[in-house]
Amino acid sequence: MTTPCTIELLAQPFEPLQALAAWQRQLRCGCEGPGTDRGDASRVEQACLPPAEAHFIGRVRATTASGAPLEALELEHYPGMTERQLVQLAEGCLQRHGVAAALVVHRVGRILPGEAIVLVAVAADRRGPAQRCGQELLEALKHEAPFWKREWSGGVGGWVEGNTAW
Amino acid sequence: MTTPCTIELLAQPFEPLQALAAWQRQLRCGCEGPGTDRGDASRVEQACLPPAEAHFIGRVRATTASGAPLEALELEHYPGMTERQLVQLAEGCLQRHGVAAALVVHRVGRILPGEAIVLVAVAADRRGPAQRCGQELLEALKHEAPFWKREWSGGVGGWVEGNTAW
Amino acid sequence: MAIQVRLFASLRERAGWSERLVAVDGLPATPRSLWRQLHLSDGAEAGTGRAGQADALPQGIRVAINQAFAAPDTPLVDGDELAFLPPISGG
Amino acid sequence: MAIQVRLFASLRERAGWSERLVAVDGLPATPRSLWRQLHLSDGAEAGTGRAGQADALPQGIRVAINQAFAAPDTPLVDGDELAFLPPISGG
Repeated sequence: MTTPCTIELLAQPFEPLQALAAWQRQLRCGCEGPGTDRGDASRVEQACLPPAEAHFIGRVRATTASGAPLEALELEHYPGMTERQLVQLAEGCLQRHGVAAALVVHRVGRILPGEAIVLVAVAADRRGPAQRCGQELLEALKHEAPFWKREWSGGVGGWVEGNTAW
Repeated sequence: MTTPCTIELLAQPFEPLQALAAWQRQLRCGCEGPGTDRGDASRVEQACLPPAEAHFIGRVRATTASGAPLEALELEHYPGMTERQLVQLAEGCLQRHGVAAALVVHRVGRILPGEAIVLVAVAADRRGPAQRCGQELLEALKHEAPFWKREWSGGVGGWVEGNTAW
Repeated sequence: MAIQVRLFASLRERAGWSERLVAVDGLPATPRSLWRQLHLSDGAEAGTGRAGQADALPQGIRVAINQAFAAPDTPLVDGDELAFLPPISGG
Repeated sequence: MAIQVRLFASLRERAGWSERLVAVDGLPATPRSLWRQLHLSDGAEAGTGRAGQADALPQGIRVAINQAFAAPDTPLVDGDELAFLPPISGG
């Protein structure tokens, strides 16, 4: 069986669609029982992906909050606590919405404009819980997981206090 | 420039993550101006993907609405009107939410359990509009685009009247 | 005038046809009057037992004229494509 | 007793250090009392001008004990890891 929550903090750029593909493979693996018929394996695997999947990808903007060209975003975190918080937030969200599985991938360190900074994916039996859980988890990690953004522009770094409005 | 709304009706199985990758390539292409510096091209392309992207994938369940094993789903549509309606629904949704681009991929014909039946993706400047527009567009196409589902189980086909609750 | 009438899904199966060119004599013709003229309620489970309602356009059925949703009392003109749509279930 | 104190982001930069083992004599020690003891409001733009508030824990600052959020008046015990967290901006 796979864990329902997968949390990844990455110091290097990642490709969200590849991360989703790896997560889907993991979800399918959890379904393969010992009695799986060889010839029917691919169909059994397919049928095991939950009926509803909601994703969100966040990318770094090309400008700072004040509109200046952004050179890079620097993302500080609290090693240990950040991972722990993300797991807790995801597990709480899964239980509240009765959802099958969740994936959170989050960048740390130096991130360039256009690079993906966050990916949240939720797999569920129905579209409502999948979408609601995905939204709630994204808001939760933006406000409850210890991450701090610093915008670098013109060689000067400025800490971002708080998030943009939903 | 790319069209902000991409609508595809497919009679064959499709891989949602591949469809998303193709859509992202299309979104990037729309940004390449004639003055693009050769050496900086990949970074310029990256930066052109909007900061927020919301996706939804719907797959065919393994059972009918009444809980019997599902052999296949048959999806009838109104060729011409269905495409037209999807474009109208997507364009209205984009305008209401001030969103950059939307993708709708929908299967027609015979669909097996586990296969993707619908993919909705929205790219926007902010997470709120991306998520809200994606949800609204999914509900709109479920209720306002002429599609009719027939569940096949035990060799008998039954029309599905209405949708599952959100 | 001639109206191209199309039926879908359960309506198509109940009627036994999917597309038909219908000649209309009396005016004004509307989706509602064509539903009656073609006896499209025949075989429906609901409404058939009550006098005067046998040929009424059932509540869940929607109408499209020239591939756009339209009201059941919209006047039809020669060459229109009229479709009767059972409850939608997409996505 | 000894408390491991950690600072992050703007707090770390303002104080000029990120991690420090702090010996505490008087009891009971709390995150609030350590904030005062370590003069962590020094250099802050807000609140420094008002008498009696100079060392108060500012509103936006959150506290974690042993890597879990905690109230500023939670009693600390020997060996605790205490962190002061400026306003979060993730995702």
